[in-house]
Amino acid sequence: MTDEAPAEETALPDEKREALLAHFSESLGESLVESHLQPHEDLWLRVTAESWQDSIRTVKSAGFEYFGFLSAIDWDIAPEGRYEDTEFDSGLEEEDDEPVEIDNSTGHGGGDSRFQILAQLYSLSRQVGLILKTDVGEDMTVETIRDVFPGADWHEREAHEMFGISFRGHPTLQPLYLPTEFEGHPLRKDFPLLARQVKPWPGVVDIEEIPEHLEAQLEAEVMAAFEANGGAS
Amino acid sequence: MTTLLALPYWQETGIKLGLALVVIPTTSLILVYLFLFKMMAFMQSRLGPNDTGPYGTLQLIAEAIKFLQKEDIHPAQADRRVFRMAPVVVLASTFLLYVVLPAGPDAVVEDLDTGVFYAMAVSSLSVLGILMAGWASANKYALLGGLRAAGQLIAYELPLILAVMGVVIQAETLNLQGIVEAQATGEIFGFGGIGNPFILTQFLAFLIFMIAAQAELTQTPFDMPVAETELVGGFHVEYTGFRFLLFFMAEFGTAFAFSALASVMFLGGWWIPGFDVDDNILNVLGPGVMLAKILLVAFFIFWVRFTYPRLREDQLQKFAWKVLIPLALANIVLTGIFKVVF
Amino acid sequence: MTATSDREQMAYVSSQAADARVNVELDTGDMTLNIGPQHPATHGTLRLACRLDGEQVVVAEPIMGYMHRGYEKLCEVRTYPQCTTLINRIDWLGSFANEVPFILAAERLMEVEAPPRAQWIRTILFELSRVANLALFLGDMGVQIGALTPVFFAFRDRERVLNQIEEVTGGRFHPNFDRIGGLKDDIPKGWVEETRSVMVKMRTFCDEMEDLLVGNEIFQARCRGVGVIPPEVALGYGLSGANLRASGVDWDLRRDANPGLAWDQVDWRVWTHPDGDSFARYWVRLQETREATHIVDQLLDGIPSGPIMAKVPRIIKVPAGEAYLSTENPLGEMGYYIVSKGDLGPFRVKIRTPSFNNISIVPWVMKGVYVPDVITILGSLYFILGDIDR
Amino acid sequence: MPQLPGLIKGLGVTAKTAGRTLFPKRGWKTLIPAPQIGAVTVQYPHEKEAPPERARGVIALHEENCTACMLCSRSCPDWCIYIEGHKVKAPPRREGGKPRTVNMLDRFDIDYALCMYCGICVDVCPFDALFWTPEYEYSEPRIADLLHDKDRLGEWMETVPDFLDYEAGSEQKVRKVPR
Repeated sequence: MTDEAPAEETALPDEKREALLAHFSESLGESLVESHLQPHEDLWLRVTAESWQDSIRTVKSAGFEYFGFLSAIDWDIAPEGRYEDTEFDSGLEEEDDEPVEIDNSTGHGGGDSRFQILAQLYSLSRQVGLILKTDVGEDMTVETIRDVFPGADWHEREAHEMFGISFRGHPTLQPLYLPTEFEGHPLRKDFPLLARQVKPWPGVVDIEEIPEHLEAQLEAEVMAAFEANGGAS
Repeated sequence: MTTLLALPYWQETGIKLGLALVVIPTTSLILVYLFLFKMMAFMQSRLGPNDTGPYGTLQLIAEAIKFLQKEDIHPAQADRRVFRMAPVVVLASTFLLYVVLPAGPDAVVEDLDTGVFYAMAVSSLSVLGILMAGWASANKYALLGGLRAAGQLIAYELPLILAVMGVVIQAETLNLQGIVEAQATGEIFGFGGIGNPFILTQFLAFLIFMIAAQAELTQTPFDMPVAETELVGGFHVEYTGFRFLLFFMAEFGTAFAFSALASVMFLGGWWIPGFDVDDNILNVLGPGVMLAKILLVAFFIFWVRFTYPRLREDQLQKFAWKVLIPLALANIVLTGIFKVVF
Repeated sequence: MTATSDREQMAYVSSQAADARVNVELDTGDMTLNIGPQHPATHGTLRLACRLDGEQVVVAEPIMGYMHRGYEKLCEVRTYPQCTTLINRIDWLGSFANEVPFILAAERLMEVEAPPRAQWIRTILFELSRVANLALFLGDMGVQIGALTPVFFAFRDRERVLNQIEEVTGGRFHPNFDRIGGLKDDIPKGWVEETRSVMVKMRTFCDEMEDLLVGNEIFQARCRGVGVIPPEVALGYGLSGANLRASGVDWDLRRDANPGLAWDQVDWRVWTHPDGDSFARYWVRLQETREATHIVDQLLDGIPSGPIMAKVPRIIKVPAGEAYLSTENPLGEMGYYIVSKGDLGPFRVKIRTPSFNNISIVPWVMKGVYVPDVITILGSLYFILGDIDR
Repeated sequence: MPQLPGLIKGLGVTAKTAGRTLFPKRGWKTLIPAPQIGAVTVQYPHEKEAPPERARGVIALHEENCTACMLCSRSCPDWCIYIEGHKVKAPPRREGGKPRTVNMLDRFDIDYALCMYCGICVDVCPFDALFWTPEYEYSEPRIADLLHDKDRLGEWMETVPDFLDYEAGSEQKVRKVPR
């Protein structure tokens, strides 16, 4: 099963999603910037920020009327890394002294801005999911899709407090989770995670080496004891 | 009626008072232990309290001591005087109920001629206390609970009284001893061996009485005034310590009293088939018989309590006004017709 | 009063202060009732700020965040195997089911597939956690509307299922048993037989619930027609799981988007109910619990033999890419959107939890209901705080 | 309006459960009430529940096997394992060999106040030095006492149960607990 089945599956063209992609490149027209199709898995569409609400409407009218979620991604590289030893980060076994390459890729469907909004929708009749993305420009504002999918209300509030993205037309963008006096946007990559900063990583400790000037002496002591015991340790 | 012991008035009163102070806490203790602790636990595959005393019998005493140790807290916004008075009013209504409950031909605190009327009247006093508690607590949950209680208790007072009317018509007396006597001397189609417990002729009235009593006692399915999962305790949400204990005692004391009323009016009271109605031995055996009957009735009350979900306030009112009261009225009419015919 | 902000917040505070004086000056306007954060009906720390007109709700606004643990941020600083420890604690009643979509999404990015035996055992444990989770709901719904006994039955019988889960995974609540590429361990000897007998008991439990609650006229009077959610509204709010199916939408990810688990190997059906009210939600969950026991029974018969772990490197690095994968968890659709940059840990994880969407419908559905119905609806929507707040 | 059947069925269920709890025995013994047997609850201080062998109660350390490789400490999601060690010279394995350099464990602490009982440390240990035991009675009034050092962790080794056999069809090998 592990050997043949996947090969067969990938060989099959994903007609359902390809037809969808063709349909949307037509109906979305110029709003569609880029798309990505992972056969038998998912379909990504990236639309322009200006047409965000209209694109969602178009997609909804094409049968995608089940709202999954709405969220955002910060594509920045976290300045603190993963708060751990860099040696461990790059793997324990490997010995590569090359500087860590900074990966500026922005995922499926690409993207030009630091922040991206994404929404996931289902079409129940086709049994297909779809992920729509859009770049968030410098003004950090996109249109709300609350009027199209009422369920997006809370998701937008969450994205607002976590990333600082504003949604034009959303009446109550008050925090959903965080206390009133909270400052900053926790899911941004430059927001420090205090829990990992107040304490050193226990894994960074190394085993204490034998001091060089004692090495020969200790070695001799051990060998003497070994021989005294008749070779049985 | 002859008195059992010829004592001066003050001595008799003293004995009765002392008896009442012992009996009422004991009765609620018995009910709580048997039903709330043990029966409920068994119905839920548990053991219930079993560490304090043999089989956990002393658990309630431990709880009472715990309640007495607690700090007496008033909410800051509370109307203090009313807040303090409320549990006493509720408990007073329970105490007053016990006055007329007969346990033998002479074993009764006060044998009032209008015993049934009196019992119904004082039992509705408790709503006043509950309303006071709900209002004075300055808590929205308590207020809602108190208002619910007021609406509910008044609505169910009617079917309760109307159900009792059937019994009164049949027994031709308002005196509770008289009702027992009427059942003892009654006959079923000429057979007088077991007397005529009114549950047979007044079964409908018995059902209505039990349902209304369930509502009067604010037991599930009619426990909206306390409703733990909605109002987190309703009118007594702000009470702690011994004030809460008073509410608690009143709740179960009243349950005991209503079970006693039901057994007096429908199950033949303290009378044992084969004895004369004023046989002196019944003063000794009567309380035992009464207790057995009370526990049987209480068993049903609590069985229902542990099984059913609760109704909604509007459904409860609808049920009272549209179902119970017409039924009770029909029962009175029927009883009247039969009384005239036979 | 820490969860909301700004001017509305202040208006809210002052209105509350006015309400507190209710017995000082008689005010006949609306009253604000805070249900929670400490309240028996909120399963933790959800808070509902209800404006009441008498006992009727004018507006109900859920306020949460009392349990926000920031798992999306925490996952970013952890490796993939470490993430499952956190993910266990999202929906703590059906923990194993939480791990599965995350692991499957990571496997999809790595293009690894677990061997069939692992997939079967995963499915069995998945359905067992569904039974354990929904059993508690079936009893708890009774408590919400005043019946004391059902919840004790639920705890009693759920314990048996949890014991079975613990016997395999070692954890009653937080199994942490799923690994990328398979499972941590195989099932111990004799477990299959025991599980079968537990499933029989769970079916008895379902029958008991049917007699105690579903057939009970008081229960029906309390639940029928209360909190009706029409299908199009349910879809717009992204409701999932039994809440969606109770509105008559025939959608189950186990059948419609099976990510490779063994559900397509057994014979079962998706239960729907046309009414969309609280009773329908209860009824659908009851049927689903029973169906899950049948699924487990069938799966136990046909566990394939073989390894339980595919070949994966010891240090797991997930290739760059994005994947969204969701499964039909006890509460509804739980999905993980994983963005990987080829690191040891995920770059970003978006956790799509069912309860978050399910509860977002509360302001809509609670307009004009009575206070007791608030509790019924909350109970029947069935949320878990960890699942809302994450 | 309530009708009888559903309500009465419900009463039947609770009554049946009460009967089963109170009279769990069969045959003529049915008449002897034995709620201790019928109830499903475990009366904790008097009787103890036996968790399954795989239960994750507390972690035991087999110190001889530990090489202070730091793997567990580094893979802990909570950063709650603290290891310190130093290198020492050990005699050669066989005659004529050279002395080896081995790691000596100085400190091995697990802070159970932080531990999330995920079991990753036990999983990653390549030398069979960490084991789960189902023991659960080690609560402390002081939170600092929940930090178990290597002696305390070593004491748990006695309680480690043997690994269970696998169900038919498994290809896993049953591991052995070093004693």
